[in-house]
Formats: sequence, structure tokens, C-alpha cells
Amino acid sequence: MSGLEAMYQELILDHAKTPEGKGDPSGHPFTHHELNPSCGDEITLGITVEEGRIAGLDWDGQGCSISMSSASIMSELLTGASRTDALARIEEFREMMRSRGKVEPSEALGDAAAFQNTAKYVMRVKCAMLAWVALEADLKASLAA
Amino acid sequence: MSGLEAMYQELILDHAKTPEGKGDPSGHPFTHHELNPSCGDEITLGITVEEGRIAGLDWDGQGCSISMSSASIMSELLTGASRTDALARIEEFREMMRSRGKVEPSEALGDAAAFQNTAKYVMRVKCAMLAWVALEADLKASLAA
Amino acid sequence: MPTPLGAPVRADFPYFQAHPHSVYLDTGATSQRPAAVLDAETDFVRSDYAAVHRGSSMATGEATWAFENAREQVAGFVGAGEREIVWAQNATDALNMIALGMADASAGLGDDRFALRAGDEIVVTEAEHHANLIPWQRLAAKTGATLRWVSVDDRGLWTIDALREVVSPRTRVIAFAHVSNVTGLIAPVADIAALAREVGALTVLDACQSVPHMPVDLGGLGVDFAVFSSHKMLGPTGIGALYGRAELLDALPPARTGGSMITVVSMEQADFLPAPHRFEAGTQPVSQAVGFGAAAAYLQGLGMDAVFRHEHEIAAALVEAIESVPGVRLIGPAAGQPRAALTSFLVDGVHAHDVGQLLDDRGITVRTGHHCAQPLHRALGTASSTRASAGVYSTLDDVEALRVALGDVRGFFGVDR
Amino acid sequence: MPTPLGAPVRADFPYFQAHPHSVYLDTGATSQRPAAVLDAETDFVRSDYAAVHRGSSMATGEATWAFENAREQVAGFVGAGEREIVWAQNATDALNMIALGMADASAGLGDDRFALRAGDEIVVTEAEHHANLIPWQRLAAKTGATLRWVSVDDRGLWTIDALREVVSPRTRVIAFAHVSNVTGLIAPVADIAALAREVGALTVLDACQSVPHMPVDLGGLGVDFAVFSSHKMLGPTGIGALYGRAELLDALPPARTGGSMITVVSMEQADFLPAPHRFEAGTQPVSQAVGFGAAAAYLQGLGMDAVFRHEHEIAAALVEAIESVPGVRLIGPAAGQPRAALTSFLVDGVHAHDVGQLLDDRGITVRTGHHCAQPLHRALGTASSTRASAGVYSTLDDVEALRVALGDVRGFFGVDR
Ligand SMILES: Cc1ncc(COP(=O)(O)O)c(C=O)c1O
Ligand SMILES: Cc1ncc(COP(=O)(O)O)c(C=O)c1O
Repeated sequence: MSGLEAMYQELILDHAKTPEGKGDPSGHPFTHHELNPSCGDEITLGITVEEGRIAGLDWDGQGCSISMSSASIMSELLTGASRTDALARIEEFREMMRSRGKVEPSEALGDAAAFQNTAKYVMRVKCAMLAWVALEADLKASLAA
Repeated sequence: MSGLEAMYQELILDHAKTPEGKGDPSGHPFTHHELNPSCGDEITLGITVEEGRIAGLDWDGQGCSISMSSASIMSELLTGASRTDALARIEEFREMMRSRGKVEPSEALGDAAAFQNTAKYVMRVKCAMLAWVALEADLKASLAA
Repeated sequence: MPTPLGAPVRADFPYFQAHPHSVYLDTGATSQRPAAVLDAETDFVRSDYAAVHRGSSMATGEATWAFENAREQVAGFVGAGEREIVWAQNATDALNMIALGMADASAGLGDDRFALRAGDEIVVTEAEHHANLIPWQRLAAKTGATLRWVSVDDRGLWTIDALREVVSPRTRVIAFAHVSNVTGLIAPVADIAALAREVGALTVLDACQSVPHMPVDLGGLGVDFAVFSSHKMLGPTGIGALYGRAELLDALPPARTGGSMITVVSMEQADFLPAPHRFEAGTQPVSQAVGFGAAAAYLQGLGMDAVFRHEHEIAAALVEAIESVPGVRLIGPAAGQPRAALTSFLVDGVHAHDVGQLLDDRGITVRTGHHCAQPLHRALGTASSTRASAGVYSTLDDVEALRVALGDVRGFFGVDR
Repeated sequence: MPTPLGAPVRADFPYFQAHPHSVYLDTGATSQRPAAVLDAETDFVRSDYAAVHRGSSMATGEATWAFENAREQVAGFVGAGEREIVWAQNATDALNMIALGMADASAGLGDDRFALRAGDEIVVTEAEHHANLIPWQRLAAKTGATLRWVSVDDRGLWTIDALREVVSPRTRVIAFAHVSNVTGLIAPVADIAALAREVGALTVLDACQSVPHMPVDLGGLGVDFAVFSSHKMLGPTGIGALYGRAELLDALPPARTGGSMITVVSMEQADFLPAPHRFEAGTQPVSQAVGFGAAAAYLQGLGMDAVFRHEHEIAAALVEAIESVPGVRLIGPAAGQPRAALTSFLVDGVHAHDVGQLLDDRGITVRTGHHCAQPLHRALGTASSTRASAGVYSTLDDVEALRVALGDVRGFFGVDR
């Protein structure tokens, strides 16, 4: 399997084509817009928090298949999760992405483990992180509220 | 003879110590101030032109022994010279100084030939040129007048 | 007759020795450097290194000579006088030197002919690199002048006729790229310079993508200012050049001040040297200048006419290859139109980053993104594109590799299915 | 116990391999570079070279990683966070970034806390390098603020007590050198930073002559901004650093604009990235950053405590040697006072250029002139002086060679006769 095929696994390409969680974020109490200035990719992600859990999540955006599939896989993984768990998963995902592929993902990352190969491509780390950074901002805003 | 001794010949050191032409330039109709910004050395040189000849020349300034002796030797050589001759000598001197010591001075340069060795030291060329540039400016001003 | 450029010159480039199969189509971003350039810089640093223009030692003399000799090499290369070339950090810095100098003049700190006021206009094109746009936005904001521009069409192109509509007697500056770094369009420089003279405007030419690729005679083109970068023309990073007509450079206020650019300094006031040194504050990129000079000499050795002919051939092949792949849309001049060997394109249904990743996997280096030209991309209705750009070492084989890989893109990402 | 510095480290420097007898006492102007630095840069250019921060290729990723890793190395070296180090062309450029950014803020183009108005004061010392004087003169001229300064005495020295007299609640900026490049005086930085905080002024530290020679913890010193240059600390030319407290750097307007420092750009308006990238317009000095990082790592390997101890010994020897020669007058702190290993002096009756020439003839490289500090020299009643300055590779033998040669100067020029 070439680096390219490892990076663009079927799972990732499928999520990119039929993304989960894509919808209108504007109805949620917490929304955040995140931009990758080097390429112009962007995402707006909204969440509703109820009793410390992500009760609802919608995002909209445009970008490469890495950023879009990452948003999709994250939505699947973290909708319904507690704020604490979600923040821990975001931190774990970030650590994996920053490790240039060296840090092995735990089971808790679920399908997001598929981005381990992307982490080897320094310039694509920001693509994979885009949605996660947006969610982190929303969660922090909800904590402060 | 070391490079140093070639550069600071007796002739040059003598002129530096008891310079010719040093006096108050302010009485002359044409005066010019020239500065070497890299070291702060400066000269003010004044001339009177009568019937196309340098009838009078005085300079004042402060600087290293190369700039001061060069002013002195030039004063000796060119006081009394015709404007045309003086401009030609200045050009010849400049060419020698810019040649990194490769251009041999003609007899017309007189004692100023002693600066051929200085020309090998790129950073000192400006020192040797200081007075000559000032005289050139005065002569051109006198032509325009 | 085989061209002497392309494959044969690759032997001069250590990068291609280390990566013989590399398909490097990113010269528009930055070029590789021949051994002659690397060695010029290394030799200088290893043995001759000393402070330039300061002090009186023999070593300083040698270093200063090498530094000023490099200026002559670069000046000669673009048809400029040596007093007309100023070292800058890069082309961006050079453009800022002009705009910031004009801001100083507008604030009363220099020659009034560079001062802008409310009602004055600065004209650019919608295709400009951010480096030739944002400094003018800031200058306009500081002075009350208005920034105007000629828009691009759906291929990213503009015309001199459309430009004429925007230019008026109020125009004080016309700033534009000689060759667009996205579309490859070649601007009619001499005509625009004439137009500028008619209305009394200054011309600023962004020559980043022209000087490395075609014979450019800045003096002959009649522009007032121009900029270009060493690292796009086989030289080191860390240095670029500002060209200005001597008489203008001597009068433009230096925005960056400090040591080595002054005559007399008191606590209250400083007087500045004439150009070029008035703009060169502090310790200069000395070894980089030596490398830049060597790059100009190397290109001169190849002959810029030959370089232009070679790249003309590559340009035609690039256009033909890109247009031959279904679902790929070329930006910029259509086939048969004059253009540089720099081509951007969009792949239907596949994001530029993904295109670039597949190409990278095949050993093909291209550039993806907005190429520092967001307004142009917005006008094209996209956030990013993929760009393949050639240099003296590019070959028709490089283009063929691109064609083959491009043909696989939509299939790989499942857009054809 | 013999110090591990001096003679033993000369083996690391190709320059000293090529010139084993060179007495290089001009590190204050620019330093020689160890092979580790030269190789880091050369290796990077020969094999890894690609555009940084733009595009998505693997090569770009590697180059970007090397570039940002260099920033971490330099930041760690001076006790800064990596977001607190901005690349500049040189230290002069870094000082201009601050002063020009404040000028933009004063013109309404950025955070008001950096805006100066009539009545505001900028304080410097009379001993400053032109790079830390003229940018403030220009800022004052643009904003109507007043430039004030503390004067020097007949050795070129100033005191914090005298500085206190000049500083007032009107003071908005205090800019001063950590170590004077003429006198070798070490400023009481932490005390001045505290004084600045009392009156609500920003501190700008010119650390050009300190960072290469002693442990410097910019975070711990409590200054707001600082600058230093790579080429004085064993690194390449073409790059320097601006340090700023993260919170300030994120707010200071970027004077130089262009590509790579933006988020969203339209034809009307541009938004900028946070620090450090907001100040890094256009293609950066990439290989130079890699070299700069390697220089920091090399010095860290020697240990800055050891470097300081070594240079302390050289400083004492320099002072002793200079004072031992009849007719030679030392500028700066007297024997026994704290100082850096950088000593300037005047030879009675002999012009500095002539002194430097004789030393050069003996293979001793020093610096002659006003050292970009005309006001200081004017205060001393001279236009120029001779400066001997040491580095990690300097030895007591170097100092002895200087002593011997200095002893011959007045005789050679016939002043003793
Ligand atoms: C104290 C001081 N400040 C500023 C500078 C300017 O540094 P650069 O020329 O690298 O910009 C120097 C060196 O020349 C210096 O010694
Ligand atoms: C047309 C054009 N202008 C300006 C620039 C900026 O050049 P640099 O990044 O070397 O400052 C570039 C390259 O990025 C360019 O292609």
C-alpha cells in the first residue's frame, strides 16, 4: 500500500463523499468558524450542550477530502459524548497528528485512527485538525458560558 | 618592503604631518565639503580660478594620514594647473585608485603616484580620493559659473 | 536540434543529483540552485568572510568587493545601472520599500513627488500577488488615497483596454505583475509604462516571474520601479532586489533606517546616503548577494533567449497536457496564446490539496492553494488551484509525467465512478 | 584549568583552518561560523530545499519542519516562547518592525496601545547604535512625539540614575543596548525594565552584543521587545530575530505586508495572522533560519556560562593590554569594572584608520570608524575609534598579538619621534 493509499483509505474517501453531521450550524448556541489560511479551507461548526454532553452538532464548510472526512468522522465519534471525553479525544487526536505518525491512536479514537497516516504529511495536519479545533473552541465557549 | 611600508612611504607620512595647502578655504569663490560617511573623515576645499587656471587653493579637514597626505600632494601638484589638466589628472588618479593597483600612474601624476599601493586596499580608496573628489566638484562648479 | 536546456543542465544541480527522478514543477514558488551558486556562497563564507563596508581591513575590502561585484552582475542581468539595484530581503520587502517610502513622503518625511493625498489613486489588477496588493492597501489607508483595480475574467485574465478605463489623471501609481504567478499571463509592460507617463503616474513592475524566465531589460521597458527575488531565479533565499530609476531612488525616503545608510547622524537628525545604500540599513545579506550574483551569471551563461525558447516549448506542452485530461480546467491564456511556462488548473470534483497529494506521491512537486492571490481565486469561484511551473531544468518528460498522473486523479478520488 | 573555549574550538571553524594565524578581533562586527552551521545550511539546500508554509508536498513539509524547528532552537536559546520569535532580515530590520509598527498604530492602522501622540516621549541613550536611534527619530517625526536621551560621560558611559532623570510618566518607549557596541558597557536591564513598568513604558532591548556572549533569558529579564542578529552569533547573514512578549506581538501592526502573513484578503482589505507569522511577509530566509538555529544549538553546546567566563577572561586581558600601551586611551568601563570583551580605544596622534591598517598588516582584524555610533563619538570628541572585540574562538594569544602591534603604532607613524 503506497503512502497515498494509506492516507486516502476507502473510509476517508467515503466520509468525504457522504459526510456525517454536515448541516446548518447556525441554530446552535455555540458556533465557531475556523480557517486554514494557507489554502482557504474553512469550516463553521455549531454545537448544543445539554447536561455536559454534546447533544447536537452540525457543520458546514469547504475543503479537501482530508478536512471534510475528518469533520465527518469526528461528528460521528463525538456527537453525544460528554464535554470531558470530547476534550480528551481532541487532545489525543492533536497529539497523534503532531507526532508525525509516531503516536499510536488508542481505541477511543475510533475511525479517527485512520488519520495516523496523514500525520506523516506535515502540511496536511492542519487539514485534519480543522474541525477538531473548531469543536474545541465551541466546547471552551460552552464551559465559559 | 611590507604592504604597510609601501602604503605609508616616507613621502606620505611627511605630507600627513606637514600638509601643503592647508588653510582657510572659505575666502575662495568655489568651495566644496566632502565626507567619507563610513569613517567620518571630511575635507572642505576652496579654489579660485583665473583665466582657466587654479590660481588659489586651500583646504581644511580631518582624517587619516592617507586622506590628509593625498590632499597635500594634490595641492602641490595641481595648484596653478589649468582646469583641463586638473580634471584630466583627477580622472587619471581615480582610474589608478579603482584599478586595485593595476594601472600604472603616468609621470603627470607626480608624487601622487605614491598612492598606487593604497589602491590595493579597497577600503582606503575613498580616503585617498577625498580631496580629489572635492576639487573635481569645485572645478565643475567653476565651469558652470 | 535538441535544446541545451532541460535534461543536460540538470547535471549542474545537486538537487537533481540527489533526486534524479524528481519531477520538480514548482519553480514558480522557488527554484533549485546550481552548484555554481552554492559554491560561490560557500567559498565566500569559508574563506573570505568579513564585515562589508565597515572598517578598513584587507578582508573587509575583499568582502566589500565581492558584495558590490554581485550588484553589478545582477544589475547587468536586468539592464540596470549598478546604482539602480538595491538589496532587499525578498521581492515582498522591495515592494514594501516603495510603498512605505511613499507613506513617509506623504507624512512629510521626504520628497514631495512621492506624497499621496486624498483624491489620488493607486491602480493594480485583481490578479496581483498579495505582495503587490496589501502594501498598496495600507498606503491608501494611511494617505487617504483610493485603491482601484482592473477586474479579471473567468480565466483570470485582464486587458490593457480594461486597464485604460481605470487609469485617469488622478492615478499616481500603477502596480502590476510582469507575469502573473497564477495565470502565466504576460503583461504588455511597455504600453502600460507609456500609459502611466501620459497621466504622470509611477509604474511599479512585479518582475518576480519574468526576470528568471525571459530576457528583461528594465531600463528599456521604461518602468520606474521593479522588484524580483533571488530564490526564484536559482539564487539563495534571504535576498531580493529593488530596481528604481537612479533619479527616483535617490529621492525616495528610506523606510528602514539604521547603520550604513547614513552620512551624518546627530541625536536629533540623520542624513541619508544616495541610492542604493540609502535603503540598505544594517548588515546586509552578504553571502546571499554573492550567491544572487552567481545565479545571474549562471543564467546569463545559459543565455536568456535560450531560456525563453526552452520554456516556451515547455509552456506549450504543459497547456496541451493539461487540456488533454478530461475534467481538468486550465486557468489563464488559452492554448496558442502567449504565456509563461506556469500553468494553474482546477480538477472537477477534486480539491487542489488532494490533487497535489497524488502528484507528490508520484514524485511530482507542484504548488496547491491560493498562491497568495485570494482575490483572483475568488473571482474564479474557487479557494484554491493546482499550479505546475517550469524552469531551466524542466523537461518534456516532466510534463509527460504530469499528464499521466493527472489522468489518474479523478479515478483515484472516485469522481469518475 | 584550561578553558575549553578559545584555541580548542578553533578546530570547528573552517575560517581558522584556512587562516590559522589570523587574529580575528572583529566579532562585534560579524562572527566567523563553525562547520556545524555551514553544513546545516548547505545540507538543507542541497537536498531538502522546497517552499516553506505553502503547498502540500512532502518536500514542503520537511522544509517547513526544519524552518520551524530552527525557530524553537533560537527561542529556547534566549528564554522565549517559539511564538515570541519573529525572523527579520537583521537586528536593524527587527528594530524597524517595532518602530514602523508603532507608526502604523499611530496612523490608526492597528492597536491603539502602540499609538504615539504629541507629548509622548521616547527615551534612548547617547551611546546607541544608529539602528536603535534613527528608527525612533523617524517615529517621533511622524507622530509628534519627542525623542529624549541620557547623555554619556567622557568614557562614553551613562548610568541608570541619569536615565531616571530623563524617564517620566510621559515616556512611552525606553530603547537601549544590553551591551554597547562601542564601550562594552553592560546595562542593568532588569532595573530599567522595572523603571519602564513603573511609568507604563515599553522596553526595547538591543541585544545584538549580549545574546552571542552571555546567558540571556529575555522572558526573565522582563523586557517587552528585544532584537539580535544571527551573523554576530556564529550564524549566517541575512537573518535576525525580533523577540516580543506574545501578547504584544499579536497586537503590533505588521509594517511589512504581503504573502504568507494573512488570513483573508480581498481587494479592499487584508486580515493578518497572529505572531510570529504576521510579521513574516513573503518568502522567508529559510536556509538562513536553519543555519541560525544550528548556531544557537552550537553555542548551547558550548554552554553560555562557559562562554561568558571565557570572554570575561579575554575582556580583562584586553583592558590590561590596551592600558599598558603608552599613548593609547581606553573608552568604556575602566579596568576592574564589569564589561563585555569588546574594547574601543584611541591612539594619541594616530587616526583609527591608520591604526587599523597597521594591525591588518600584522594579521589582526579589528574595526575602525564610528561603529555606527556617531553621537557617542562626537561626545568623546573624535570622529572614529579602533575596536577589538572577542568571541568564543578568541585567545589570550590574540590579545598578546594586539598588545605587541599596538606598541608599534605610534613609532611607525612617527608620533613618538
Ligand atoms: C549594538 C548593535 N545594535 C545593532 C546592530 C545592527 O545589527 P545588524 O547590522 O545585524 O542589523 C549592531 C551591529 O552592527 C550592534 O552592535
Ligand atoms: C508574482 C509574484 N510577486 C511576488 C512574489 C513574492 O516573492 P517573495 O516571496 O520572494 O517576496 C511572488 C512569489 O511568491 C510572486 O510570484
